[in-house]
Amino acid sequence: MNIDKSREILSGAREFGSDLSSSAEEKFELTVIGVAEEPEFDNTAESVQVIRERLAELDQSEGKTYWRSLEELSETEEFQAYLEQEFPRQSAPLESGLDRREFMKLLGASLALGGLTACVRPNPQEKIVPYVRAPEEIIPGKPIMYASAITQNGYAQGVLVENHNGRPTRLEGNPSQPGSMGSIDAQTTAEILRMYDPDRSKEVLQGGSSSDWDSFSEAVSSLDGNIAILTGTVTSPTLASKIDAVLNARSGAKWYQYSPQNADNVLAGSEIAFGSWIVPQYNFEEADIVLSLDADFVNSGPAKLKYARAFSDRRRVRTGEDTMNRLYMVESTPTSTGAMADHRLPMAASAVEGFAREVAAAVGLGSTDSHAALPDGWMDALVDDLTNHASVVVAGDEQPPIVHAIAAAINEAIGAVGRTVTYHKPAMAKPEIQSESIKFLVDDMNSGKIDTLVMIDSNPVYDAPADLDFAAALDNVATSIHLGLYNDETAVRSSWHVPQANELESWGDARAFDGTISIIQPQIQPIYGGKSPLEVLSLFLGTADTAYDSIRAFWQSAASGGDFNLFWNHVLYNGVVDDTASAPMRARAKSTIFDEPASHGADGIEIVFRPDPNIGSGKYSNSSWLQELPKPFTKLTWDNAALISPKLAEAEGLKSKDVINITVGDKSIDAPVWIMPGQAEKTITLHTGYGRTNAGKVGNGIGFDANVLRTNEHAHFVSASITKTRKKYKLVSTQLHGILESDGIGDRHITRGGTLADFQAHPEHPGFVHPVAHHASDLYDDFEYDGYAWGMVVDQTVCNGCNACITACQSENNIPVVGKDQVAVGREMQWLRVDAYYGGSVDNPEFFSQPVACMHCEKAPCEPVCPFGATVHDADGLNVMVYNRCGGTRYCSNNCPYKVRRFNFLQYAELEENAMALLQNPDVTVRSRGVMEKCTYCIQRIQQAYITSENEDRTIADGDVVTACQSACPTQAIVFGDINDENSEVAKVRKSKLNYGLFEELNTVPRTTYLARITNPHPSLAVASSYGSDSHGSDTHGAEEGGH
Amino acid sequence: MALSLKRLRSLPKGETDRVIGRDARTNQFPDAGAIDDVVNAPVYVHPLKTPMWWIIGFCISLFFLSIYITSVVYLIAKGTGIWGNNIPTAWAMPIINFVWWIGIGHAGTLISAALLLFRQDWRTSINRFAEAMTIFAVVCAGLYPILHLGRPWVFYWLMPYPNTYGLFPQFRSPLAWDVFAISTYGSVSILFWFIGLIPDLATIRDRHPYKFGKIFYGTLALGWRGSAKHWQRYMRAYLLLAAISFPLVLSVHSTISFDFAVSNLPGWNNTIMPPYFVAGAVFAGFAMVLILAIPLRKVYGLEHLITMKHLDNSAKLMLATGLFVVYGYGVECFIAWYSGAETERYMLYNRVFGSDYGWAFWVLIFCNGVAIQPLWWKRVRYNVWWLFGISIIVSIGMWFERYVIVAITLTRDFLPSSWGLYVPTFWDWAMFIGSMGLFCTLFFLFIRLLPTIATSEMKETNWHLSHVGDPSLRYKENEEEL
Amino acid sequence: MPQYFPPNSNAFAKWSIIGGLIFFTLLLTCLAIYVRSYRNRVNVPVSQPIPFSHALHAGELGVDCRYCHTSVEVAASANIPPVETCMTCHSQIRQGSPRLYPLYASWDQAIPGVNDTASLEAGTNAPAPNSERLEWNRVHDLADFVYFNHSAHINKGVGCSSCHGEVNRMEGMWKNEQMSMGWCLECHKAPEKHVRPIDEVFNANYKKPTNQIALGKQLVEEYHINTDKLPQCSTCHR
Amino acid sequence: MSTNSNPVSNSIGELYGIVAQYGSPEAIQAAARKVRDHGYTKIEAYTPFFVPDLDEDLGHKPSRLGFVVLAMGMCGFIFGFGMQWWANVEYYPLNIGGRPLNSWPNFIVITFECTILFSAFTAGLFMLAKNGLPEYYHSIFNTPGFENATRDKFFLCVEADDQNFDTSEVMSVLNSTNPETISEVER
Repeated sequence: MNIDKSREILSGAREFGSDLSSSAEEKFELTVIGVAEEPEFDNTAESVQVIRERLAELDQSEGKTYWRSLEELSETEEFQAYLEQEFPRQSAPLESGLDRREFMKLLGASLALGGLTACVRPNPQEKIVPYVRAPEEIIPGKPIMYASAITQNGYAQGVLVENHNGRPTRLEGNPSQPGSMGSIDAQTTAEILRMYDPDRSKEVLQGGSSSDWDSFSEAVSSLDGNIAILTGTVTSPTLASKIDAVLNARSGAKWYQYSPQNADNVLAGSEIAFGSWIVPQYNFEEADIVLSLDADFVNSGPAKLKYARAFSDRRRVRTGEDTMNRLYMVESTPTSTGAMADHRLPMAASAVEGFAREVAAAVGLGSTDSHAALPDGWMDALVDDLTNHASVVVAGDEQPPIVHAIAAAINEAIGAVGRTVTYHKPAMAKPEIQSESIKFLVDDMNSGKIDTLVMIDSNPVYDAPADLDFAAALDNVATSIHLGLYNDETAVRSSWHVPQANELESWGDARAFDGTISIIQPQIQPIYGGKSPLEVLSLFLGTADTAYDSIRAFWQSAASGGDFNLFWNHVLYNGVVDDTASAPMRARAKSTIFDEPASHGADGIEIVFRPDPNIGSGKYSNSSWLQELPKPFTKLTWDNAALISPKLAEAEGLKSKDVINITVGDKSIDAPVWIMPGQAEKTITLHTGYGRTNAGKVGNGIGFDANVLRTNEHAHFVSASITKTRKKYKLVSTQLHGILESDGIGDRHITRGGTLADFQAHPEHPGFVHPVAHHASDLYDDFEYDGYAWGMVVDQTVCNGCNACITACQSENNIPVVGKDQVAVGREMQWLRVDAYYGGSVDNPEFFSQPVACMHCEKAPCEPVCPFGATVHDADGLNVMVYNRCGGTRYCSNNCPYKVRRFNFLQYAELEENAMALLQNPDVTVRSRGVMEKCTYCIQRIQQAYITSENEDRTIADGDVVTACQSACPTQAIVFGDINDENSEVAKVRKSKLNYGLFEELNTVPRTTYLARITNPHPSLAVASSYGSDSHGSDTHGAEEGGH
Repeated sequence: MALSLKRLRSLPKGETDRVIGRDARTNQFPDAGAIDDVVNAPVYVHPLKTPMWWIIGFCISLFFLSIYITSVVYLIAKGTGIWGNNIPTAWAMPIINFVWWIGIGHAGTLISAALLLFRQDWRTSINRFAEAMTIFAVVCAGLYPILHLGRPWVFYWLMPYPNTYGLFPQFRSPLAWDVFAISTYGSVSILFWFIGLIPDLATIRDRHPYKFGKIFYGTLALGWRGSAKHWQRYMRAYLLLAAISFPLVLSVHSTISFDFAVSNLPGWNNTIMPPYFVAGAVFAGFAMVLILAIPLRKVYGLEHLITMKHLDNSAKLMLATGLFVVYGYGVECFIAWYSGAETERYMLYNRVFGSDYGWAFWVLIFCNGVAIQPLWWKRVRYNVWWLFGISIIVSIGMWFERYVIVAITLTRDFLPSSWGLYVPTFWDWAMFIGSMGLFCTLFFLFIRLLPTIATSEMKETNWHLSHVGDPSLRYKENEEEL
Repeated sequence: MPQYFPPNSNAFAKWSIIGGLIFFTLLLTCLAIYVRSYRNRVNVPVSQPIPFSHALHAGELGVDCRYCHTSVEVAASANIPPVETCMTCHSQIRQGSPRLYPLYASWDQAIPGVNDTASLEAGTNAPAPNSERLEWNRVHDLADFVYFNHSAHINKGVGCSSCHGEVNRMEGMWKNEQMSMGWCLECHKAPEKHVRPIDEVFNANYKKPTNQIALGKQLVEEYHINTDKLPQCSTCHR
Repeated sequence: MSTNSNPVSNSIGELYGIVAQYGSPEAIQAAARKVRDHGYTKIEAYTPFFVPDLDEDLGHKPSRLGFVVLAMGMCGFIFGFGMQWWANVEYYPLNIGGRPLNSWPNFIVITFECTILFSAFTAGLFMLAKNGLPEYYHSIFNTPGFENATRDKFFLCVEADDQNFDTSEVMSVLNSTNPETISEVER
């Protein structure tokens, strides 16, 4: 049966005056889509057919309204025009006229205004449809978690999929998978949205006109001539073997790989250093000192979650005894890693090589004539650290091969190899320099050597280097076949397009960065009829194997003996194949590294290309969650911008939102600028992934396409020239003020921090934590919380502002997306935000990332002012928001010092029964317009744990309740639990002397507290950087604190 | 016999006096009936003979009223998002207008209640339409908090009644206080007004030239026959109502000010708020009284009932309360500095010199502080054009005061990361203009259908005057009492 | 001066005032009653595709609630049984009864003489297997924002009949209680008035003992019912 | 002014009373005193506006409205505070922002407003009730020229059901008060 909350969710907030009495059936049928799909996949093809029809119907029936709502998200012409206006907000928000639903809403509302609503609107009759045969593992209303994996640029990130009656709703990290460690990044979380995205291509296209799978397989079987296969980075053993099979079967077939985010430099670097293709893995848990050469290792690359965790584990300071590692960072543009650095130096990307050579020289390798402008004593301190501690040097993927080679040499010289860095065989099925591979491919295409090109899960027309002009080359290919989730730039230029099955819909396997293999198991039948790469390739072998057949076949042969089913179930259960991680290799760096001619950084203006921190290099362009996610530090949404340094802005007379023209060679683009504190002086950062033309309704036409300037040999940075234009462009940022030194901010002690030395000097009363002596005095007796008392602590030292928590929260709590125009007027809905503050000089500031959600104040200012009593405290001390009681006076938001409350100014939540509705978490109410909402500490999880414990007649154990943000956090900066339980992690952390409450002087007694940010500068460089503390005598305050 | 309005207006002033037999020197009417004739003349006019100026004015009001209705419908269809409100500026123009309207209301009750208690006989000429103004202003104001709700259709949850949820309103909230304060204020004002009307309605009943008029007004008059016993109870009740309304009117705007004073926001959390708001309300109220009285006495030829003396007194009150308001600004600044709290100080800095909204502060300083200074001079107080102009400026100024207090304070409070901007939208303005339409519509109906001056009280006063002698003496006393 | 109104106008006025007041109060009362009971479908039987009788199954035959509503002890919802469950008996008993056609129509197997092709040709208006889904009409439909959990009640001594009434006597099925928030709170504020021994939970005939309050208090202790949390908003709303 | 010594007594129906009309408050006050001195108790005056002390001249007792209003005001006070206290402390105690259940300072405003509401409506409605309003038909309206009672004339009525009522007596007494007119008014 399916009295599944989801149907009620689908039915939207009926009580909230919107008319949804219609189509109870459809609601139910949708749930059946969820229900009929069991992960076991014994479904008859017929039932799958039903699903397709249903979705097709839905698409026609509900499509219109759905697009309308998307129209509001995407930048349509009217929206562009609307942006040009001087005061956009002077005009009413973009909305179409009243449609039926709204009219009914209006009707209902006006009747309700007459106080009659209860009498005139009858309850709609809901249907209950039982299973014919109930699958025994499904207990209605109880989710099942399945282990699987999602690949990012080919590398697996282990996930656990929350599955409600066969309807996947959320992704979480898989603790037993090294690429995840139980954490998950924003992109992988958003994969679930990508799966349900109604923009995905739904049918096979031949030359743009609709066709079907059968005629496609026909066409394939009749193909002859040279076949070329283009894929992204492939780590999947099964796919690789399948491709090999095709290569063997078809003479003259070739396999090319290209992914805009690749390991070319690492491989080429190892070529120089070791003469062979091997890749380094870093053991940050061992490293006391880390030197990063423009490497954003905590927030980019396949190992980011592992590295972020390991690196942060060495920075958790609770007491004066604790120690921490030290990070030296030279980087061209601020990154999450740079934000954590103890010593950070903005430096042009091209200058890093020179710097690396200097360091090498300092540790006795080669010699250099270059002298980067460093602060006094910087190099000495660095070398002192590198040589006297367990250290490691990390080179960034965007840095040229030679830098990687030099880093390898230094690591060897300082004895890091084997301790803090090990070398391994690449996890890629076929390691190669992809920039060459794509070049060969284009040459072959142009020279007519290729008759059939199969492009799997790649979009070269958009992301291949501009100078290769892939689009033109594609015309020289007789038959081009594109397999992809979207009908994208490449698809529309191909003679065949086949909709691809999402990784949540199909079988597969993939390796993590360290080689560990995960099996990808589907959660639901392909809802838009997608096909997996394995199925498509099978056609070329003349078989009609399903992906499931191929995978099982491969593993049956691969699995070493034993009972295969046992092995198989074990693997599916764990999500990883044991002992598949690659073993360390012995490698000696060549002495010839430093014979390479040194290249010197040009001192003109330099462009740095980086994948967008949220939407990557285009994979997630159509993800409204990630588009609306404020980018780290800039807090920009729905756009990319040219990040420039304050100095450059002054020199060129530029202000944020001015549009500049950037010229590289004969190519040039217009881009709005955003002034970025800490940006290297003459470096301009351009993020790729924008300026899409065929991404989908959400992603089309947002931002500018930086790929235009990107050539094959200068894929990562290139010198350029800029000219200021008269134009202005409306960039939307969710945070307008963040410079701690500016007017009226300095003495608010919002974010607090100091050096490890400061802390160790006053381990009991660190002055920077409690700059203002705060005497709580109260007229009334306080409430006692003798049961559970939920609380949260956020460790600002290890929070790197990666945003994983925000998307996790969005996914867990059904948080709607509002679109650029609404964000522009300050109506973003994310319950959790990561505030960014800059301390010190704007040219090289100290970065603070402060996640802020509802503080669940014990003396919440929001509660006494609500006339409806819609926000109250419960017995656990939670600040509860009762949506259905809320009338929307918004007084609570006014009175909240933290401004963490979010209001549904319009009908943001999707109430139509389209595919997106399947995404909703059935355990969380969908909020309608006119209702205030906010972080609830994931109360649905607390209640679930509470009921379970009560049914088992026990108490909730520490760790039973994990909030969405906490589970996602790669660095475990968020600790949550029962603060009344002496032994709980959170209670222990709260005892730390670094613990402080935001605006605690207002006597709000917040349940969410922060650990002051601790940095660990080298003693000789320690310019005491302590924020929050008063200019003088912070210790005396500490003493005062001790006094009472 | 009723004089037709046309005839009255056609006559030169001295002549009017002669016709209605008013003694220009003592300012008395030997013939009490003449007061009826003058005041009630417009009411006696046959519907089909309604003067053109009224019809035109009424239609214009209706037009703006339709704008109001349109914006309300659109609001309910779309949601509060059609306004410029956002986070952090969750309250903005609707609340500003609400406070503005409710403030305007206060002069009416104050005139009718307080001045009655202080035995200010001159009030009798203006209290009737001042009370009407109060009621209509309260209507305009009262609608705002309801429409301002995210879900207006659940406003009735704010009433304490036994419901299926087993819930009561949350009585700690100033907004819950507002519900009680405003509903009490509205209903008591209407009651007070109606009680005052009864004898005059009886007068109209007895003199109305047409049958339907006699029935209509007769019904409203409840069969009043002016018996001495009735008069005795009536006057006692009237006095009690006045005595009750006086603290009420003070409490209402104090309660409104609690919406801000009780919160914890820098710039809102001030103890000065209640007195400062009440003074502001009376200030704005008397401005509105003048805005209405000056044209009214002209078109209805009531110069000899609403004399320059009345305008003069109103102007003096306006000046006094205006100065109090300015003092309020001073105290706010002082407290902000004296508190020593970064947030408080920055709030003030942002209000006064803020790059985004600093100008608004100076606008209000000019309107409420500078523009009223000419009122020190008698010549200005005795010049209707000056008074009218200054009153308009003051009304604008008081609107800006609320704009600064509500919207601008919210744009920058505690947490810099959440600081924002606020820009009103088309619909914000439409609803504001529209609410004025509502007010005017009601007021036009009032001056057409009901006596704009309390005639029975007027007669009584007049009779008193004839005993006390030269009225100008009494006015002298008044001034001292003021 | 003539009278404007006839002598009886006084009485008319007086009575129209009194009558008006009476009428208004009556109107409100009726409205309240209508909204809270009838529109709320209290005691209004809901029609079903199959005239299933709890009186027969739960009453006469004495089938345990949990035989069909299997998840009631472990999950939030007390599930509606799958067709399979019905077919365990009805593949033999009452086989082919036209009142059970919707059941056979939804069943995924052909049953000779009931819903197989043979019987179709035979002209009996029997439905084909898988021809249509079995759609029950929902009887207890709480608001979407209310998260009621059966297991939490069952395991703490709240009996089925406390909310659903004497189901074993119901021919049809209907809402036995108002199931409004106020109604829920009656028990959530004072559970001792309603809790019963756990082994009586599924006993539809259970009658409260005379010492209910005393017993209740003792059971509340025994079952560790957290009376602090019970009346909290977060208990039912998320 | 003209005094009509022999009034029009063409009254057919039952007599309600004899009504004299005066032109000024002073006149009617004097008349009222005189009539009362003659021992008439059922006398009533009708005036276009409130004439102070006239009620004493007629021997009316002072109104006790004030006490009633005070009493009801207290009821309002108790109701207002009681409601809030009961709802917050007894009926459904909830933890609102850590404030105590009986946070009486927050209850003051509503208590005050309730007090005002109760007393104000008592004052208004109780007055109307005691005056027996609405009363659309009243014999006094039969008085000739009574429409001026709401304009500028003052009427004094000696009612027929006064125990020592005698038409000629009353006539003479009234005549001696120089009324403008005298008329017998029927029921």
